[in-house]
Amino acid sequence: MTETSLSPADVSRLYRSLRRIRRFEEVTAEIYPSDRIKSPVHLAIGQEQVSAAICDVLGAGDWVGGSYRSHAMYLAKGGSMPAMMAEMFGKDTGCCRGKGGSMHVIDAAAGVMGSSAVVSTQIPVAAGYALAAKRARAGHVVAVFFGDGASEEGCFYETLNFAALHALPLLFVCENNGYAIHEPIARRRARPDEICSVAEALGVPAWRIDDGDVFAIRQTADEAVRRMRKGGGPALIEAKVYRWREHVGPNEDYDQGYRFADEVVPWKRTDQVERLAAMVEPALRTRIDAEVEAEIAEAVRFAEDSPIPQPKEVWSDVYA
Amino acid sequence: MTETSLSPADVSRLYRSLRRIRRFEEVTAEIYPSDRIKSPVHLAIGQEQVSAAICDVLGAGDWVGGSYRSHAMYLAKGGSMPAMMAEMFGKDTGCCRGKGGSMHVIDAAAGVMGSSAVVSTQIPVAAGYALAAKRARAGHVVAVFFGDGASEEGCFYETLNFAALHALPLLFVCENNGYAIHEPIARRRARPDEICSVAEALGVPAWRIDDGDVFAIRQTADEAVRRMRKGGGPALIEAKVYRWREHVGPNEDYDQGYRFADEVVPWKRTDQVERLAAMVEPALRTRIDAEVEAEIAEAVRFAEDSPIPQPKEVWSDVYA
Amino acid sequence: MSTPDAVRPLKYVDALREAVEQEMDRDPSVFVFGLDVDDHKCIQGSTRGLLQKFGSDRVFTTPLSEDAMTGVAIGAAMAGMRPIHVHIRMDFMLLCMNQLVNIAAKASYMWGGQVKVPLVVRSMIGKSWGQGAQHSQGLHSMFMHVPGLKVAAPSNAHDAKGCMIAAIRDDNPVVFMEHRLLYGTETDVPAAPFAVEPGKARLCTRGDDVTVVGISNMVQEAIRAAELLAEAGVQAEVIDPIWLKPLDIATIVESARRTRRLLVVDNGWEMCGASAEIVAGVLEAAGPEAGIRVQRMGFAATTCPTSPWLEAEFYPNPGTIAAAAWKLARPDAEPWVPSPERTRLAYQVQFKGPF
Amino acid sequence: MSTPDAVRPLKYVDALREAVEQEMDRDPSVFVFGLDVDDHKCIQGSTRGLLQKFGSDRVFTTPLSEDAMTGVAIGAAMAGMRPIHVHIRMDFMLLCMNQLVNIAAKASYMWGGQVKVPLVVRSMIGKSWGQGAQHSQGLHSMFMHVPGLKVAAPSNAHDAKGCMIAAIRDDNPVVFMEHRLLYGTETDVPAAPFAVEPGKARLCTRGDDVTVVGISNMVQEAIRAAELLAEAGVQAEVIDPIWLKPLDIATIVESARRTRRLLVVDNGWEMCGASAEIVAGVLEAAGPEAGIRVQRMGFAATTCPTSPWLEAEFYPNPGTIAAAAWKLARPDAEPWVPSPERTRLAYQVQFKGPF
Ligand SMILES: Cc1ncc(C[n+]2csc(CCOP(=O)(O)OP(=O)(O)O)c2C)c(N)n1
Ligand SMILES: Cc1ncc(C[n+]2csc(CCOP(=O)(O)OP(=O)(O)O)c2C)c(N)n1
Ligand SMILES: [Mg+2]
Ligand SMILES: [Mg+2]
Repeated sequence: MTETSLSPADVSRLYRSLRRIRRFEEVTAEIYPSDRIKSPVHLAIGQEQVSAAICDVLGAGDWVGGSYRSHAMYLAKGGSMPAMMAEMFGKDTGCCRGKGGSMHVIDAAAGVMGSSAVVSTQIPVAAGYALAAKRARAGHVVAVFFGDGASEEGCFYETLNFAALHALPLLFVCENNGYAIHEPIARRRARPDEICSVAEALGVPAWRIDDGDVFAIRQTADEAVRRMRKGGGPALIEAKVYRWREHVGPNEDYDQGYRFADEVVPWKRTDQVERLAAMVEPALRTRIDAEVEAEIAEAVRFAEDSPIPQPKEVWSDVYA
Repeated sequence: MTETSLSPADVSRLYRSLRRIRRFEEVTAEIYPSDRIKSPVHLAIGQEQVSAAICDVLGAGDWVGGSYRSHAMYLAKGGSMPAMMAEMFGKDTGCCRGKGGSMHVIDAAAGVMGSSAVVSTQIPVAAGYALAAKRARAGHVVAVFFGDGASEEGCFYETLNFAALHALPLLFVCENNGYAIHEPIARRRARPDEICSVAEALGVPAWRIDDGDVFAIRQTADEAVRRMRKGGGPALIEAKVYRWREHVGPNEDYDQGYRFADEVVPWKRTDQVERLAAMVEPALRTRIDAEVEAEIAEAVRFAEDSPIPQPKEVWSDVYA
Repeated sequence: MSTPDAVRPLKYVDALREAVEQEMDRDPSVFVFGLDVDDHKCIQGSTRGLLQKFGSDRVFTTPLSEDAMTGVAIGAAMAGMRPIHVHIRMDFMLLCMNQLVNIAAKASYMWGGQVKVPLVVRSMIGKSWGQGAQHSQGLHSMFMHVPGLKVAAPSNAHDAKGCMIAAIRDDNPVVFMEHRLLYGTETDVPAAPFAVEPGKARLCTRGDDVTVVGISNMVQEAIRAAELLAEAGVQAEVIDPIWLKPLDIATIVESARRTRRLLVVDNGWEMCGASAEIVAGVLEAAGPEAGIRVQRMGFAATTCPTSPWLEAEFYPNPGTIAAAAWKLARPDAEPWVPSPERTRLAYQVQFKGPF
Repeated sequence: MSTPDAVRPLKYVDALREAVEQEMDRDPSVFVFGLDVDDHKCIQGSTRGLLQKFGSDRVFTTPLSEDAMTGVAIGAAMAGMRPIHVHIRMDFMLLCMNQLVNIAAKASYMWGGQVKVPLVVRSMIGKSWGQGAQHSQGLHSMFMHVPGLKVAAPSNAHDAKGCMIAAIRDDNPVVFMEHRLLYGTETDVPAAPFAVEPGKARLCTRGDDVTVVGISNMVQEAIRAAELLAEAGVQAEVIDPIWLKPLDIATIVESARRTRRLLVVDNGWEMCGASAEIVAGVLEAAGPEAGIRVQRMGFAATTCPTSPWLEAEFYPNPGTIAAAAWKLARPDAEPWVPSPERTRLAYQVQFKGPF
């Protein structure tokens, strides 16, 4: 883990972001067995730092896109928490009005372009946003989040080449948690450690952060995004992380035999939520924690109290 | 150009292969304006050495696959010349019985797995043959030929990874002529010179031969294939070449503005057909040339004399 | 020990598994691959035990590369193997349309009969608990459209086993469509290997008032609808085509000629769907003199929503099927709708997500 | 200088080009990309001059990466641009089915109306001179099947321009299907921009004996068939749906009710095809009391062969269309087949490959 030169305000902002995501997902997992959320949930608990760090260097006018595992990205980029909770409850007030569920979150006003459940499909779509951003010449950038598994799909490579060719302001963010569902990367990739080399060979400068350090990720992203805003073209960040819960659903799954609990130990020891918590002045931390809890409780209340969609709404928005 | 340690017999065999392909395509181009060949022809004139060299190190039980531009591969691997000519004439005796034309040549008995006109589609299909070859444990290998353009399709990368992961006996052969139709590689690829690096990053050892030297290509293939037969896994050869004629059709097209005649000059100067002709003992050369002409004339005669398919044949072979 | 002709109740998922195991036993060229076929969840149990029994050369996962993996399957098939390529959702087959349509379907033909492609592509359709837009599509009509492909859509455990064995033995590419909600359903299934070949539709119920064709799990919902209709005095003849391509249209024509009413209930969209094909095929064959009134039902002409309240509007169900069949059979009577509690299917009550 | 309401004969290819040029003039967010749109052949001329006029930011080629490029088009569209993505063959769209069906078609719906995808996907169908298996497919029914997409299939220069302008202005993904053999055909086309919106089929000829629906270039072949039929005393009403999705079925129903015979001639396969949809849609709406006899024609249920002698069996042509229409209209008369020389189409005589 690196030292950080960030100001206390920066650190506490990052801490709030991490804590919000962690607690939102923990609460989601608690609610889950009640069956009020009839949606497959893919939790990012343990790997929140990637979204928190990357989105910390993005602003209004920048966009993010991702996969079915996008609660973290959505919240970090400023997506509405009540709207996402209501979406998971299938309510009319949900961010997709009950048509997307947990896997398809969007908040266009906040620059969340929408997440997609077919692995890696948002990678080229994000490149399309980046093309539009480049043409608009306002210095905006796009970040697209995807897993190690997504890096095996053809369109990932195709998009790297295109983004490099057109010097698009696109940050590829590979959240490498070492598994695609239950399959370890070594069963899927001949050179598991060479995702960055592939990107470089296709013309996209790439950096890997191995230890999940939120400051290192943020620092790397900050430099890449600054360069990008000036027309420097795409970059890729591969952040090694670890998924603490099962692939889909609210539980742990170390008893399932495909991985063992000792794998998570080093990651829990360096949990970035705890790490940053310890860096924040205690009174402030207490206040942030309380605010986060209140916000989540309010989001849950909003979701519960919201009306269900009218039957006729099945017919709306098929066409724009 | 390298010196060769090949025996005179080897050289004359390679010469015959080169000459056969060159003359077959020249004759095809001559026939073309007569409209007896109602099929788009993609000639390999100028780039025959890749097929000739690679197939020279392959044998019975090995397979090759390729694109719409596959006359060279087909002939070099021992595909029946009359059957291919008859196919271009749309006759019932054609290698596809008139259902494939020039773009879909096949000769299963000779190990030509069939060529496909959708760019890069045969790359993973060849990997399937290689998987079968690996399971059969008889030391057979598969070579798949494709262009620089094909290396931009997602399934190329996907196949590299899979072939490396399973150590498949698959030789990727990229015939890099610098153009996809009329688009130069620099308009399509951010790092035009890094096709080999991409392969390496995905786990496939790769070699580039820049000067079209048939011996260098053969030597590289020979080593790769020997290793492969012993379970050494896939390899990639990128051979730079130049297409002398237009993308599709029988003519030259240096007057079209997308490229200029001086580009071809160095390639014509090092024409491998001429080069090897000069290395073959004159009497033998005369004999080879005469045999080649006779074989081609016979193939044309066969094609012309063959019956046209019966109308009912439109219904055959939809299902096996 | 079961005797060769023993029959026992078996779940759909186990019938699939058993078929594959028996064929792998019989023929060493059969192998199974695809994302996650070898993990502990075993494609919801449908590949359970295969890795242990046959080893990782014949049962293995892949990178996330559906397009190339389909090409690999095709090549291996052309080279003499008999691959079973598995997709946990049919939606992901959209990534391999090029290989399936441009190569697999055409290989035998465009290469003049020199090769064949004995390939099975297994795919599962998801439903409910938030499967939504990209995890619930029944895309069979796209494959039915293409000459050179075959399509199986078994609706019960017996046919799941029999169709799977027929598909594996078939020398052509077969798109094999399963439905997640059928996995837990049981029927009697012979223990010995047997094939349910293409070309023969099944009459599930007999009736003279209306012909109802169901596709995939809609067969089960149509049978439930027929029960409700019977209580209301309408006798519905439910037909399960089992194989969608080749399609046994003759059996449907025969039934529809008799009932003079045809309702086709698909697990997919109507436009250019299997329901359009069946309606068109029947009326083309029977002509106007047969006087057949027709109706199609299928997914709402929308994307699939995730909210359960919206999803309820998206799918046909025994209630809406029964109501539509009633209207066809009794055009002049008052409309009739069975009570909502009666229309719930057993498997819908049992099932709980996520999956 | 042409006045705004000037009409002049224009080729289909030039009508396409003009529509795009006018829309690019009007709206700076429109751009054109795809393999080879900017080379000297300009997609057979249909993008000629655009690069010179609008520059390489708005007219550019791509790597051979149809899947990702479709994603790029979708993203750019969601971000507010109006891309026109060009494929020189419809067959290559099989590489982008995932993006088109799983994202483009569903974006507006699954993301709750927060985004829209104003995208045009141009694609050309090839025919003859050895195009064969992988360069000749009309895959429109696959796209018609999917809610959220629109499909245009203009059969003449006028509609090519009008549909293209409507498609570019549409806020939804439009699959735009062109036919290579139509490129050289001329009709009168207004010089000013105008839109041929979805939802209104065209009556090409009037007749009371039989309704013939043609799709894409089959409209032209059906019109030729109607001429031959007229000489034999049968009056055919040829209908061009122009837009296939949304489809104006009402106009076809109206005509078929009157003629009581419906022949649908598609430039694609029949099974689950546009012809199945039109037949099913008409008979569902009209009911058995309308007494309509129906027939579908389309590609032979095979892969497309390359040999001209086989290809002649693969496609409907004015002769086979006329013979089928005759049989529908005169079921009790002797079969009639126009003489082969009379059935050749003007464009088939002119055309010479390769292309
Ligand atoms: C194209 C496609 N293939 C398969 C799946 C099924 N699937 C869902 S998640 C997943 C694993 C993805 O792994 P990774 O990209 O590493 O993301 P992670 O879940 O680890 O965050 C798979 C195979 C899918 N959704 N889409
Ligand atoms: C998937 C696909 N996209 C586009 C085309 C149209 N096309 C035919 S050949 C070609 C260029 C291929 O270039 P390359 O791979 O370098 O092969 P070369 O022709 O130079 O031998 C293109 C784009 C196609 N046939 N298939
Ligand atoms: Mg992962
Ligand atoms: Mg090339």
